[in-house]
Amino acid sequence: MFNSKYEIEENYQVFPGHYLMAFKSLDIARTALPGQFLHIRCYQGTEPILRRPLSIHSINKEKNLVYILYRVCGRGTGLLSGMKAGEMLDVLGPLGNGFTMPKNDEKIVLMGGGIGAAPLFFLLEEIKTHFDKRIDKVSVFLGAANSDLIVGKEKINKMGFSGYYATDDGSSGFKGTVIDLFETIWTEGSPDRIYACGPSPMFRSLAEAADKNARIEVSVEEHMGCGLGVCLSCVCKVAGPGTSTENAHICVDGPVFDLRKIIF
Amino acid sequence: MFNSKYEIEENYQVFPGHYLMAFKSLDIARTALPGQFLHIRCYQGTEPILRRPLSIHSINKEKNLVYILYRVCGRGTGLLSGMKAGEMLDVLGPLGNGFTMPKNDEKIVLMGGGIGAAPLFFLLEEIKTHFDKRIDKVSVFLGAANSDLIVGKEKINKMGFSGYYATDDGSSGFKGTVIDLFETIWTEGSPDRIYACGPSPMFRSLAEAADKNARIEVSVEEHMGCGLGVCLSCVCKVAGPGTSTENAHICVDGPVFDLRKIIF
Amino acid sequence: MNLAVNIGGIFMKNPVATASGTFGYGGEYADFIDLNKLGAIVTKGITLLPRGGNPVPRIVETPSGMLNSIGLENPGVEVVLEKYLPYLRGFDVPVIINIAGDTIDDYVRLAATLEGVQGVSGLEINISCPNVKKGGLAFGSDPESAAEVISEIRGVTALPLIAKLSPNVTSIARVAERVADAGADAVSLINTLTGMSIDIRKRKPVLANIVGGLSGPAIRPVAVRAVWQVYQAVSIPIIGMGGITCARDALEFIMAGATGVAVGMASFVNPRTTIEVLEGIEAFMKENGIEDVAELIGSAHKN
Amino acid sequence: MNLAVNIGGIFMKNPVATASGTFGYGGEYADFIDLNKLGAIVTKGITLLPRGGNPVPRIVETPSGMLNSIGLENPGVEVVLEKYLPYLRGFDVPVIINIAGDTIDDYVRLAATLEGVQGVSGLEINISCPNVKKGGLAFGSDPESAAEVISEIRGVTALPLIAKLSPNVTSIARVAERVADAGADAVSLINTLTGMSIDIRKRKPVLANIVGGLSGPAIRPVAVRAVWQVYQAVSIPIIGMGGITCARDALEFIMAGATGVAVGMASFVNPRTTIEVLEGIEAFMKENGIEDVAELIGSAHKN
Ligand SMILES: Cc1cc2nc3c(=O)[nH]c(=O)nc-3n(C[C@H](O)[C@H](O)[C@H](O)COP(=O)(O)OP(=O)(O)OC[C@H]3O[C@@H](n4cnc5c(N)ncnc54)[C@H](O)[C@@H]3O)c2cc1C
Ligand SMILES: Cc1cc2nc3c(=O)[nH]c(=O)nc-3n(C[C@H](O)[C@H](O)[C@H](O)COP(=O)(O)OP(=O)(O)OC[C@H]3O[C@@H](n4cnc5c(N)ncnc54)[C@H](O)[C@@H]3O)c2cc1C
Ligand SMILES: Cc1cc2nc3c(=O)[nH]c(=O)nc-3n(C[C@H](O)[C@H](O)[C@H](O)COP(=O)(O)O)c2cc1C
Ligand SMILES: Cc1cc2nc3c(=O)[nH]c(=O)nc-3n(C[C@H](O)[C@H](O)[C@H](O)COP(=O)(O)O)c2cc1C
Ligand code: FES
Ligand code: FES
Repeated sequence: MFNSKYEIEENYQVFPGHYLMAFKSLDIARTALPGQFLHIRCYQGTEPILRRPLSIHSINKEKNLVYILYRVCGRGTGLLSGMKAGEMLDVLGPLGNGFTMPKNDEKIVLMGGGIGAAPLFFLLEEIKTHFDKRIDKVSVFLGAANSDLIVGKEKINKMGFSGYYATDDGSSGFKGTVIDLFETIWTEGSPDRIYACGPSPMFRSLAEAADKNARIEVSVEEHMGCGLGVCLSCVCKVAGPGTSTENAHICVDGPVFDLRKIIF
Repeated sequence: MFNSKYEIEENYQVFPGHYLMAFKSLDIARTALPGQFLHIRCYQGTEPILRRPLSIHSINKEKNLVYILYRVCGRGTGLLSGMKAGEMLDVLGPLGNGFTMPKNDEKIVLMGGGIGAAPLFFLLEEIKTHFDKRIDKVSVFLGAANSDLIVGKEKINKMGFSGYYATDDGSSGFKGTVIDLFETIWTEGSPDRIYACGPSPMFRSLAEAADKNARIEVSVEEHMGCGLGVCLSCVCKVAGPGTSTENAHICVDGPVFDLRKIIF
Repeated sequence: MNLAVNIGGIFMKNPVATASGTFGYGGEYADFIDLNKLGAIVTKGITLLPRGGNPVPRIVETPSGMLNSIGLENPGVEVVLEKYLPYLRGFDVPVIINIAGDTIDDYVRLAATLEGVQGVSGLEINISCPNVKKGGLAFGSDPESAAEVISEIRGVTALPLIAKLSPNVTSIARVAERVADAGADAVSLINTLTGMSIDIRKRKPVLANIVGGLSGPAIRPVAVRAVWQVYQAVSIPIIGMGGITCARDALEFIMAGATGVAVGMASFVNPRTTIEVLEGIEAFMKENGIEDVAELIGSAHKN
Repeated sequence: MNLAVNIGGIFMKNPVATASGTFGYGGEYADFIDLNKLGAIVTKGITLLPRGGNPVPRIVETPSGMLNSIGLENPGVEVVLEKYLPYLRGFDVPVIINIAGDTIDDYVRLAATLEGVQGVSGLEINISCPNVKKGGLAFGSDPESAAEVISEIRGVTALPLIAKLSPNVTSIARVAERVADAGADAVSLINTLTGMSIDIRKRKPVLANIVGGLSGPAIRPVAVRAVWQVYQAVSIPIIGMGGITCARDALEFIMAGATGVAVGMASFVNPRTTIEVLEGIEAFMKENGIEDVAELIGSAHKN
């Protein structure tokens, strides 16, 4: 876990309202795992004061570049989008627990809703590195409001994964949610493992749609203070021993959880 | 009086810790008078929240450029110094009452301490425009901590005024305060009119050093909220009718005052 | 679309007022906005006799806010009536005079002087100024003495009375209840929080008056909470203020229970804040299909 | 150069402590700073039995600050003693346990449990938490009940007692006086200001708990003022906190009268804040030729 300032390499709009930023960090590039996140200070003054949690989108290990892909939706991400190459970025991370890696023979589905898809690419990179022979067992389902907002279609193709796309308005691919698309395409059997990132309603539908035997790992969001398990702001209820429930803290126990354990 | 956003034309460090910024404003270039000031928003968020009062340093009437010369000493001026050409600057102004212009035959002294000299240049420009024939009657005395920090020496020469310089450390010109220098140089008679800008201890020495008959106009500083006479924060005591004293509000009744009327 | 509201008998064409002490006597902002568009103008606090206020420095900036210790500088009621009120009468906007005193008698005499004066639509009773030695906050920090001030003023005037409450108390709801009982037609809240700032180089307080009143976005969460609590405690209308900089902020107050809102120090930063708040509220109502601003008042209590 | 201070019997090698609830149980920040350099570690507030705390959302950012409504989530005193205290005993830093309860009896039993436990240097009595229905602020908002809690605890323990005071009162100085009379060895202030924030799109409070506690730079002027007033009212030492982000901020508190300072939410933003505050105080003392930090405590009262 590091807290340091790293030089921004590039930062530009990839599609309307969404930016891709790369910064140079040997620390993070060498140690981060897919699904982990960074806690980023968007301004050196006191307003806005809190750091912003953003997933690691991708890592270029040769160049020690760490990528984040973010949607501008408030003051923090607004300030972030104004930062230029050469400026220094104050990053705390990598934080939390990432995805567990698939076992050799598993049929795998990755599922992303909107900007939620951001962290899946780092996972795809790792899967490609370690399971290059079996990437035909991997399917990627992405959904977005419209075709402009689908994240990384080309990259998925280039990496050799099969991608399936849904849009709310039907402007590209399937018209409907990514879960609808999944149910339409995946008619036989069940994937062994599903990785999903997106808004929580998506997780609820997924819990219903998916086969009971599939292991489902989801990345959960909640407002965060410290990112270190200190402030206790980022609680999510999970199943405890027996029938009990307990508090998990998303920043340290997550953000990735076994969907079946989360109590909505 | 205007409140608008104007495009920054340039903004660069002129000497250590001091910046010169120009922005394009027909409104202000056409209406401002020497000694007036601008109330500038250095940040669009809420921290820092207040505007910063800064004098008009110079105006290029052909190009409608307004110049400010400022010392970086806190958060507001720090943010200002980071602004780039092409960005928009939120300016309220021109505000306050400026200097009264000299009469035709008067012997004139302009006196500036440190960054306090900033507004004197706009005054020199106006004097040059309207009294070009008599600029030999004008003497400019500037003081600063060291030779690096003397404002606009070259400009004074180029405009054809006689300049005299003092530094606290003697690194250039006279060693001592600008008032000491003035007393050393100006041994015979009295100037008819003195314009002075600088810290208030300088005004006190000046009140003692100068001849009783000289009219002395000084530009006074105080922390400001509104700049419009509303918040009543920028009070300075002045002589009222008879022996009474009353509150003047620097932002609307000043910043330029007759030194003899100020009650310290 | 209806934006008009009634603040204890003061008819406002929209909920947006100015906060006392941050809008002078109105004319100062006429270069930037059309005063006729305002819901109400609340003047700087005035006293019976002229006051010079506190020594400088009187303000200091703080994180997302500022402290002020003006100390009620004002030319006194006579000058205000002669010099400023005639100008304000030229506009079609209710004028609310903010009054302060050292003693209950001061308040009563001021209220009596203002009773029946043409162009005065209501009085805002400042029992919450942290910057004067006597009166002010001393009255506002105890529910009983607050009620006493209001009921004495009630005795001499039929003008709508708005009690301006301080957040520097254990229970602002309790103070609100007591002033409502005592005859206040409305309450306005919050006045500033008592605060201070120290110049570490000089090792002394920045403000000559040592303490001052904290205003600005920094205090908004405290102000919204105060409105929320007072809305649950009393049924008279509330004017909400404290850190409003835009329509979003104002809507927080309205949803918490404010019938009117007042823009304070934000006018110093952006002289058009009042009008932009108003336009933003209208835009919000349009977007959300809201016909009457009354539907929004206190709506956060229902969800 | 002497930085050591004595907070009511707790010997601190420097004035810089952590604020309860913003530093966990210490270990969380050990990756970033050397815990041995701290003046004291104050733990998250603990209760007799484990508590789950409030529903989410539990925090929301506000201008230059944040609201929290954690609601004293903690694993209970037993787990803290077994799981976290042994780790903290490994450092040469006084550990102050922050305790809270619903009833006076809860406080007394907690204090009795902690009495004589190795590695516990003192207790901070949280009578100022705005986020729990019972106890907490209910005790702290009345000088008499605050005093009662302290005197009952005093009866069962010889540990240094620090009463943590709330700013949500009419007179914090009065509460300080009464807890000092009741046997508190020191006071810490301020806890958070009660505030709230409304989501205008959903038209409901952002926090599930409706209200929360405001912390951060936004409240610093209120906190410095509270320290100033309490310093004039009592002679026991004060730990000052509220919006400290750097040495300059900490020095404001010290000059206002605080013997110790605590860094709260700033640690979330910059995990090294405590150490940077300490280093900055040292640098300030060196620059100004100050031999003992005691020379600075309350120095703004003298100028
Ligand atoms: C583990 C994790 C990973 C994330 N990864 C990404 C990512 O890769 N790309 C991306 O675009 N977004 C991601 N998000 C969401 C992102 O954190 C928010 O969009 C961002 O914090 C909004 O900040 P803002 O200043 O622009 O908005 P504002 O509305 O101004 O933020 C105000 C406050 O609310 C918090 N907040 C607002 N929305 C969210 C949210 N959805 N989740 C958590 N806190 C929020 C902010 O952090 C801040 O404290 C992630 C969130 C979490 C918890
Ligand atoms: C009429 C007038 C004209 C001025 N002209 C110039 C100029 O031409 N060039 C220049 O460099 N400076 C000028 N100053 C001073 C300038 O306003 C301050 O240096 C500036 O406000 C400091 O802001 P900051 O954010 O950098 O400092 P901070 O210390 O962060 O400011 C904190 C607060 O204190 C106020 N403040 C701090 N110093 C001063 C000061 N000396 N006067 C008034 N308010 C202050 C700020 O405005 C702000 O509200 C002028 C001041 C006045 C009143
Ligand atoms: C400079 C200044 C002067 C003020 N003068 C008065 C006053 O005379 N009477 C009064 O009742 N409130 C006065 N106030 C308080 C405001 O009316 C308002 O209650 C407070 O500033 C909170 O609103 P804001 O955060 O939007 O500024 C003053 C506030 C400021 C900043
Ligand atoms: C997330 C959070 C949790 C807190 N928990 C506690 C607590 O358990 N007990 C307590 O006495 N104070 C608690 N506090 C209050 C802090 O200790 C401190 O008094 C307050 O935050 C002001 O300091 P700051 O502005 O530096 O954060 C908490 C504050 C925050 C932000
Ligand atoms: S963000 Fe602080 S505990 Fe998770
Ligand atoms: S700055 Fe507000 S009255 Fe002068």
